[in-house]
Formats: sequence, structure tokens, C-alpha cells
Amino acid sequence: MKILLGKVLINYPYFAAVILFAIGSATVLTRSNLFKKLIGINIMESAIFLMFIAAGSRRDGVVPILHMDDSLRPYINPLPSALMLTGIVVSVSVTAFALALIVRLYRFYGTTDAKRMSDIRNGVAKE
Amino acid sequence: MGKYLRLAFILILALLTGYGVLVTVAELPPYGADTNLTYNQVSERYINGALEDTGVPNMVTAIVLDYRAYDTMFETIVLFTAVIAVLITLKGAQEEGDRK
Amino acid sequence: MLELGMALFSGVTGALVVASLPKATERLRRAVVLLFSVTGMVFSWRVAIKIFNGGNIGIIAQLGGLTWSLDPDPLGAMFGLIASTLWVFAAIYSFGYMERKTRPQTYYAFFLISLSATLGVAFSGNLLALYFFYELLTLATYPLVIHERSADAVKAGRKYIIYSLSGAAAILIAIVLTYIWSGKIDFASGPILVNTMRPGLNLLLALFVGGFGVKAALMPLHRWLPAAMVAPTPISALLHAVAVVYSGVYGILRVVYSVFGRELMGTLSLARKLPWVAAFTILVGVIIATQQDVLKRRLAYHTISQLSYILLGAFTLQPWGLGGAILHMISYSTLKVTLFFCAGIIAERADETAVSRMQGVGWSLPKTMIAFGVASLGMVGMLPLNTFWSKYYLMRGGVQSGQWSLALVLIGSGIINAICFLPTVVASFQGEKAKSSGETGGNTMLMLGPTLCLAGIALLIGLYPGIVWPGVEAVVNRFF
Amino acid sequence: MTAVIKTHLPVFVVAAPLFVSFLLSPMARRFGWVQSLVVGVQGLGLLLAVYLAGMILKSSGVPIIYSMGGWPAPWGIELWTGSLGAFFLLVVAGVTLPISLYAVNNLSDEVGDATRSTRFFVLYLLLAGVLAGMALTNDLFNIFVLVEVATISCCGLVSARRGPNAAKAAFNYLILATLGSGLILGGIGLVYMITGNLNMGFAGIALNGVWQDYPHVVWMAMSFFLVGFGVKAALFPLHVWLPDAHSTAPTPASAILSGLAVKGYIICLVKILFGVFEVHLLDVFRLDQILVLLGMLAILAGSILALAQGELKRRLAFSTVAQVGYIVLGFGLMNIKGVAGTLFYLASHAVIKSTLFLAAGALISATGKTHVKDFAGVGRKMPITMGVFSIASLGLVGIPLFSGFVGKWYLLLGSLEVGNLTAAGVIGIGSVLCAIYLFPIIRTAYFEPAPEDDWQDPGVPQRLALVMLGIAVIGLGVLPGPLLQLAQKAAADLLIIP
Repeated sequence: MKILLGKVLINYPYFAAVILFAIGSATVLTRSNLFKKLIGINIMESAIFLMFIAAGSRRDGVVPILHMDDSLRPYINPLPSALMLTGIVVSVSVTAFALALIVRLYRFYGTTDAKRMSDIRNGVAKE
Repeated sequence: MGKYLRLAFILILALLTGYGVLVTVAELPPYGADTNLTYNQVSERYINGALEDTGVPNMVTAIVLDYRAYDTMFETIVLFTAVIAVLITLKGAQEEGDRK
Repeated sequence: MLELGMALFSGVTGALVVASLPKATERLRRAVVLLFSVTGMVFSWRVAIKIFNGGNIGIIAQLGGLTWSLDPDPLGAMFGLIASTLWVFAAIYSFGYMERKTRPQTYYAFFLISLSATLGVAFSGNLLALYFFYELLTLATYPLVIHERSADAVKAGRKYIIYSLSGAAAILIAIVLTYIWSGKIDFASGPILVNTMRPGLNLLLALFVGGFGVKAALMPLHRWLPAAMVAPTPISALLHAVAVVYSGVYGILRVVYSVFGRELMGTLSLARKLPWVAAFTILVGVIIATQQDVLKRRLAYHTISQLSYILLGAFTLQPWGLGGAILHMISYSTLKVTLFFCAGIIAERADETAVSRMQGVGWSLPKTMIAFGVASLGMVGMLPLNTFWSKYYLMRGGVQSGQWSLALVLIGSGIINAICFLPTVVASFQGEKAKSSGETGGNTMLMLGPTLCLAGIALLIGLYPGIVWPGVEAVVNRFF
Repeated sequence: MTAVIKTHLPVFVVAAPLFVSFLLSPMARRFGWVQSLVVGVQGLGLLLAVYLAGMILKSSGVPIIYSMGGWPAPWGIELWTGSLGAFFLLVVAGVTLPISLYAVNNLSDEVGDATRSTRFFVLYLLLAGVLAGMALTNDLFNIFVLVEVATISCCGLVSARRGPNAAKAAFNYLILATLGSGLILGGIGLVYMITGNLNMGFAGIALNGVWQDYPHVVWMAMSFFLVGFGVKAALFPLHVWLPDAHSTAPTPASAILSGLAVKGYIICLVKILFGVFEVHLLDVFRLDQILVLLGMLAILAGSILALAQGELKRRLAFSTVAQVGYIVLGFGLMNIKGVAGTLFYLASHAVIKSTLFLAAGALISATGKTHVKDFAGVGRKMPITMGVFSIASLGLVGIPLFSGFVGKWYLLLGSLEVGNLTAAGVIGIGSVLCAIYLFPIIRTAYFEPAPEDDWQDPGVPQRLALVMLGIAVIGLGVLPGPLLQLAQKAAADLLIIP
């Protein structure tokens, strides 16, 4: 157990990512407000970005831009950073689309709460 | 009763997943170590060969715009798709009316 | 080759012609139906004669990445011969019966497709083709079951489809198992599993018998059959007393003699229990039949009982038993169709479906009731009728296999059969003359003709069993 | 010259629909014939897919490998046109063509005016192109990006339908699918961390050397992929979004979502499971048994849920849940017959389910009714629509000589070869349940009296599309030859059997 926790502590960025992921997905699954769901999605995606970037990190590493003077210090792995650029764009696109859907739903239902929407649809909502 | 049962079920599931994740995190290659498996021929070439291969000193740029440009093409397509999806969602769908 | 194709496709072609005819041409439609039924019959006779004389007709095709083969052997030819012959009688009877009924076009179209499907089952040369036509038969007869379109009919149809498709699913799994274990599925080269000794054969047999047993109405898989009696009478007579149920019986015969082979069957523990399943069905079926008041339902339970005679003969694994089974297939079908036809006439003419209210019907419908009486005597197994011989051989088969009690079951069942039908016949000639439109009128001859004709054939075979013996002998020689 | 064409063909197949989709919106303002352009590009895609598949088949499975941008494998992205890729490409091209034909000039009711219809087609083409990309890609992160484009365009297609229900369904779909994407990306991250490669072949080789040091990571990555793709492919307990989304979408969108999009995710999952983890690891981690179990569960639950649905499109949507079960079950069998059968089943279900949805859409738009009991007498008034619907139903039930039977036959062969009688039994029960939920529709359509309304078959292109699909259902059942061969080659490739 001690060894396990020690290893977890060494890998603290991954652990943080896991916790963020859990928070994000719990928000998505338990909240009924559509905005909160969307924010949950964003938290979750950030968690994965964090994990990726951490995987590319290196002790005493520097940004992966070639510089002539100092080649002693290692560069960090540039691949995860490049991938996450794409990942962020994807995340932005999803967010934009989800917001558009929320706007359309709000126009119709006058609420952003999923529970109230289904109440209205079932015709039992009272002002 | 059913509610508590469900809660207990979710709790057990969460605990199991949590434990699994914990073990996985512990097992992953140590953070920031030089011996990590990601430092292989792939990242070697990105780091050492980027200038020669692509003429760009910024390795991230080299990857995004040259080595993995196919991904970047789809990245723009994601944006394009999202734009069209937003348009189709909002424009012309108004006539369903304001219920309020 | 040509005969086989003609026999097989006459039904489907006829159905297409019927479906494309304009609605109002009743006479033309009848002519077409008769023409194609007779074509089917003539060519299946020719196929059968060729096969019985030791000829060989086979078509093999590669479709859907699988091999399909049509290659009738004497057993299949015999089944095709029985079915196609009775089809002609049922067609003529239908002309009378359907006179004032609705939707004749649908009726005749599916009637003819069913002929093709049944002949396909009979002529199939491997398990896949058998399965295909077996499924096709289910689908083609479904519209006939729900022909009345009443709530009852729809419910019966649903039951029929569910039972049949579940059975078919079991058969499909069994076929795949057979294929994996032995690598072949065709019947021509002797029993498929002949050299396969391995665990799980009992399970395979159970899957096969369970699957085909649905259509063969083996208890406890019989429940769809009484429900399906809501169909028009010619359909009940032909399909639910002969063609469809025989396809199940035929399937079991195939499984016993062509898939497992009698040597292998003899070593299986399940195979020793199967005669008793059949015996149970025989007794329970006929006992339930005596308690039914609606004539058609009584006949349905009686069918369940009689089908198991055939299965019993097959399960004894003795030449006499198989011969008796084949003979019973022939004789029972003639009599049962007669009984159903009579029931249809009584329902149409005297407007009576309950057995308890049949007093006096015999006076108003004398010819019908005489035919009914003859057929009832046949069901008991009296001498001048053909079933005497089949029961005799079945009993010999039972004795030959060392199971005396099977013969006792057959005798007991004969006695219950007598209780089941004879009082009805006697009662119908007692009391006042019942109200009825009599046996005259436009369509009566069309209904009565085939009925009397079939009763006559039953008598003829009873008096001269030699005329069907070559066929029976050919089948028995094929497997022994 | 031919060599040049041959090497560049895969890229062209993926890029052509994407390229046309960019042009579609601006062109639609000037020209009225853009919708036929869509059909044209799909037709071209089908021709090229057939050519590619023929080439792969002729060279007995030697893949065409194309390195994007000229960077060789571990550094750049590869397009790998193997038997599996060619197979799925063929399925995609074969199904998208009739669906787009059906959609031509037929969207005004469900989607709206010309501008909206054009945008619908843009999303449609994007989805088609991305599915082709999924068939060919050989890079983990590329799969993620493709999956994202597919997800957004799928949700966009759902939300193209007017009315608030569609927006709600699209939102739920989007949120859950993005959750799935997150898991997939997490899985890719884990694999990358312990292998350092994104190319699937190289990652597989690297993983083979190190997996013993990281068993939990491998296990976690597998479950991430399984759950992530499971959500997107509507694997049984994760199917909650599917019925709403697939039943509220516009008809052509329902068809492509149920018929193809779901399969695209399954193909990606299979590529990752069999390409990166490979059979050996799947065996070690017992994933084969899990897949079979999940498949059986999905077949039973999906069919029973479908039975309970009264609305036609919802019933079909739940039927998709069940059919996904068959496909997943087949992959879990891990023998050549089972996997080839499941691939063929995937193809045949793509055709059948698109047919069913298109026919159902035609029925609903002609009659204005949605409940399965409302279509009394439709069979006589709309003979083509209902005829094709019946053919497809028979195919789905698995009557011999229809395409579903061939797949089921091989699935049964596969499951009985590994001695799994339970799976075989579930496959059989699934067929019976399928008959129970589809046949009543056919019965009411043909055997019940029709009301006096004037219902008619849809227009000529729609009829043509339906007939094409109907012929495909029968054709695949009678002559599955080349497609089945391709499926067998693909199965051999996946299972690494020479």
C-alpha cells in the first residue's frame, strides 16, 4: 500500500488528471442543467489534455523550440503537445455546437434544465 | 430502499474503478523520468531531425504542419463541421416558434 | 432433372399467375389452380416412379456461399407423392369451400406456394435445402392460417410463427453442429454422422427432434396446432393434418435415418427414450381429443396423436417399424383429409361445429356421414381399411425392437379412437333430421366429390395394400 | 501511370467527398444541381471502392500503404488499405450512395428549405468521407480525430430535423458521445505512454514487448476503448442515447446513423483491439469472453426492448442495439469463421437497416402516421416501399438466401466451433425475437384492409434507392462470393492467421 501510494505520488500529474476526469464525468452524468453538463465535458477534456502533456514532460526539460546556445538541457517530447493542439480544437468545436443546441432548446423551452424540459414535454410543468 | 441500493451499487462501482485507476496511475512510467518509453525513435526524430526535415525550429509546428498534417486537415474539418452543425442547428429552425 | 424442376416450380409459377389475374375471374382462377396442382402432382409421380425404380435425379447449386442440393431419395419421393396428390383433392375441395369466402386470390396464391415449399422439403438433398424449404413453408402457410383475419386467427398465426421459427432456430443450430462435427450435410452418401462417436450427440438429437418436433406436433410442442384450426377447412385438412405436419415428421425421419443412421441411433441413450415420447403423445393426444366438443379441435388433437404413430414406427429402428410408418403416412393422410373435408361440409351445410349437437345430421347429409364413418373406422384400424395394415406393421416393428408394450399402446389407442369417433357417427343417424341445406346445391359436388373419392382410395388401399407396397419397400430398402 | 493512380487512390477516396462538401455550400447559391453532385461523388466513390476491393482481392490481401506527406510509418500517418479497410470502404460506399439518392429533393418536410438541405448534405458528405477515412487509417490519434468529426456530423444530422425533440436528442447524443471520446483519448494516451508510438502496427509491436510490466495499464486502456467506443456504437448498457437520436433524425440521417456510423465506431474499436493489442493480449485479458457476453446481453435486451416499442422508427432503433450485439459477439469468437461472419453480418446489417429506415421514412411521410399498428393496407398502396421493407425484414430475421442468413450461418459456425452453445442459442433466440417484432408490421401492411386515404410510393429517385437496396439484400444473400472472400481475408488479417 505504501509503495502504491508512493508511486502515485511520483505520478501526481496523472493522479490530478484522474481526479479532474472523475469530477468532469460526474458533473456530466449527475447535473441536469445543460450548461453544467457542458462544463463537465470541458473539465473532463482538460483532464485528458493534462494527462497527455504530462506524459510528454521531462525533468529539467525545455520547450521544444530549437535553440543554438544550450543543447545540454533536453527538450520535452513535442508530440503530445502537438496532439493536444488538435484536441483543443476538437473540444472547442464540440463546445460551440453544444452551445448552439442549448440556445435552440432555450428558445423553445425557456429553460436550460433537462428535468424541466422533460416536464414540459410531458405536460406536467407548472409555472 | 431502491434508492439506497442504487447508491450502494454506484458507490461500489466507483470504489472499484477508483482502485483500478489508482493502481494504473501507480504503474504508469514515472512522471518526468528520462527513461520513459515515449523517448524512442519517434520523438528522437521529431526533436533532432525537425530542422533538417521541415526547416522549422519549432518542433510542435513541424509536427502539426508537416509530419502529422493529415491530422491537422481533419482538425480544420472538425471546425468546419462544427460551423455547419451550428448553422443547421440555429438558422432556419426558428419557425418552430417560441413556446413562451 | 426436368421433372424435378417442373414439380417444384409449378406451385410458385401458378401462384404468380393467380396473383396477376384480375380479381373477378373466379372460373379462370380455378382452372389455373387446378392446372398447376395437377402439373405438380403428375411430375412428382414421375419423379417418384423414377426414384423407386432406382433412378437418380439431383441438382446441386452453389448459392450464398453454401451448397444447396435437391436430390430426392425414396423417402422424399414418397412424401412428395403423398403431398402433391392430396393437394389436387384439396384444390378441388377448395373450389367449393371458397365459393362464398373472401380473398380467394390470396388464398390460392399461397396455397400454391405452399405446394412448392412442401415439395421442396420432400426433394431436398441436404440439410440446408431442407431448412430453407422448411422455413419457406412456415412463411407461405402463415397467410393461410390468418386467412379469416379475426382476432383469433391473428393470435393463432402469431403462435404458429413463434413456435415454428423457434423450432427452425434449433434446427439451424443443429445443422451447424452437424456440419462442424462431420464436415458434410448431404443425405446421398449414407448417414452423415455414421462414424462420429463423440459426446454431445444426445444434445444434437434433442435439438433436431425438438426443432422438427414443433411441426410434427410432438407433445409438449403441439400447442400451435389446435390454435391453427381457425384456418379455412381445406387448409386445416391439408396443411395441419398432412403437409406441414408431415414436413416435421419427414424431418425427424430424415434425422433418424439420414443424419444419425440407425446404428448410431441404437447407441444413444436419448434414442431409447424417444419411442416413449411418441407413445405418450399418442395416448394423451387421443384422450384430449375425446374431450373436445368442437369437431375441428377434436380432429386437431387426434392429428397430434396419429402423427406420433409414424414417429413411433421410425423410432423403433426396425424395418417393419419404418415400413409401418411409411404405410401409415399414406393411409392416415387419406383418412384424415376425408375427416376434415367432412367436418368442413358439416360446418358449411348444417352449420354445426359441435360434436354434441350432431344428432340427425346423418339423415340430412348421408353421404358425408358415411364417408366420415368409413374414415372413423379407419382411424380405429378396422380391416377393410388401409390403416389396418399400417398399424399391423407398426406393432410388428414394436415387437421386433423388443418393446412389447409399444404394441399395447397402439391397441389401446385404437380403442380410444373408437370411443372418440364412433359415437358421433352413430349419434348423427339418430333422432330427427337436422335442419340443413342438404347435399345438393352448386358447390356441394366440388366438396363432396374429393371426400368420397379419398374414402374410396382408403378402402382400395385397404383391400389391395400391394398397390402401395413397392414404394414402401423402396424406402425401407434404402435404409436397411 | 496506373501505378501512380493505384498508390494515390485511397487518399482520393477519402478526400473526394470531403472536398465536395467544402464546395457544396457556396455552389448551392448559384447552381440548382448540387444535390446530384452529391450522388455523383458517391457513385464515383462506389466505383473506386469496388476497384480497390477487387485489387486487394486479386493480390490476395497485400495492402496498399500510403504514407501521408511522404513521412514513413512511425513518424507520419499511414493510410493502410488492407482487406479490412477495402471491405469497410465498400460497405460505406455501397450504402451511402442509395441513401444520398433517397435524400435528393426529399428533405423539405423534415429538414427545411434549400439552404438547410444543402447544409444537411454537407454534413452527410463529411460523415461519408470520415467513415471512409476510418476504414483506411492506421494511426491511433487519427482515429480519435476522425471519430470526433463523425460524432459532430452525426449530431448535426440529428439536429437538422426541425422540432425541439431532435435538438434534445442531439444534445444528449453529443454529450454522451463526447464522454466516450474522452475515454477513447484517454485510452490512446495510456497506449502512447507505454509504447511511445501512435502508429498501430508499431504500437502493437512495442506493446508486445512491454505489456508484462504494465498489465493494469493495458487492462485500463482496453476498458477505456471498450467503454468509449461502446458508448458511440450503442453497445447494450451504453445505448441510452440511441433510440431518441435515431428515431428523431431525418430519415436519410437515421439510415446512415443506424446503418453505417455505428459500424464505423465498431470498425475502429476492432482495428485498435486486434491491431494494437492483438489476439494474444485479448486472450490473456479474457476480452474475447467479455465481448461475447456483452454481445449476448445486447441481443437479448435490444430485441426485447424493441418488442416493447410502438413507434416504428423507435422499434428499428432498438433493433440496431440488438444487431450491434451480434457484431460484437462475432468479434469475441476470435476464430476465422466467426470474425468473417460478423464482418459479413456488419455489411448486411448496414444494407438492411438503411433499407428499413428509408422504407419506414417513406411510409411515415406518405401516411403521416408513426405507430406500427397504423400501417394497415400499406402493402397494396405502396407496393415498392413495403415490398422492400419486407425483403429487408426477412433478411434481418435470417431467412436463407437473404443476406442476413449468410452472416448468421458463419456466426453460428464460429460460435459452435469454439463450443459456445449458449452463444449459438442466443443467436437463434435473437432471430425469433426479430421475427416477432418485425413480422406484425408486414402482416398489418398486407393482410389488413386499407383505409381510403390516397397513399403513394415516394418519387422516382427514392424508389430507385429503395430498389437498389432491396436488390443488394437479396444479392448479398444469393451471391455473397467476393464480399465474403474479402471478409474472410480481413478476418485472417485481424487474427494474424496466414
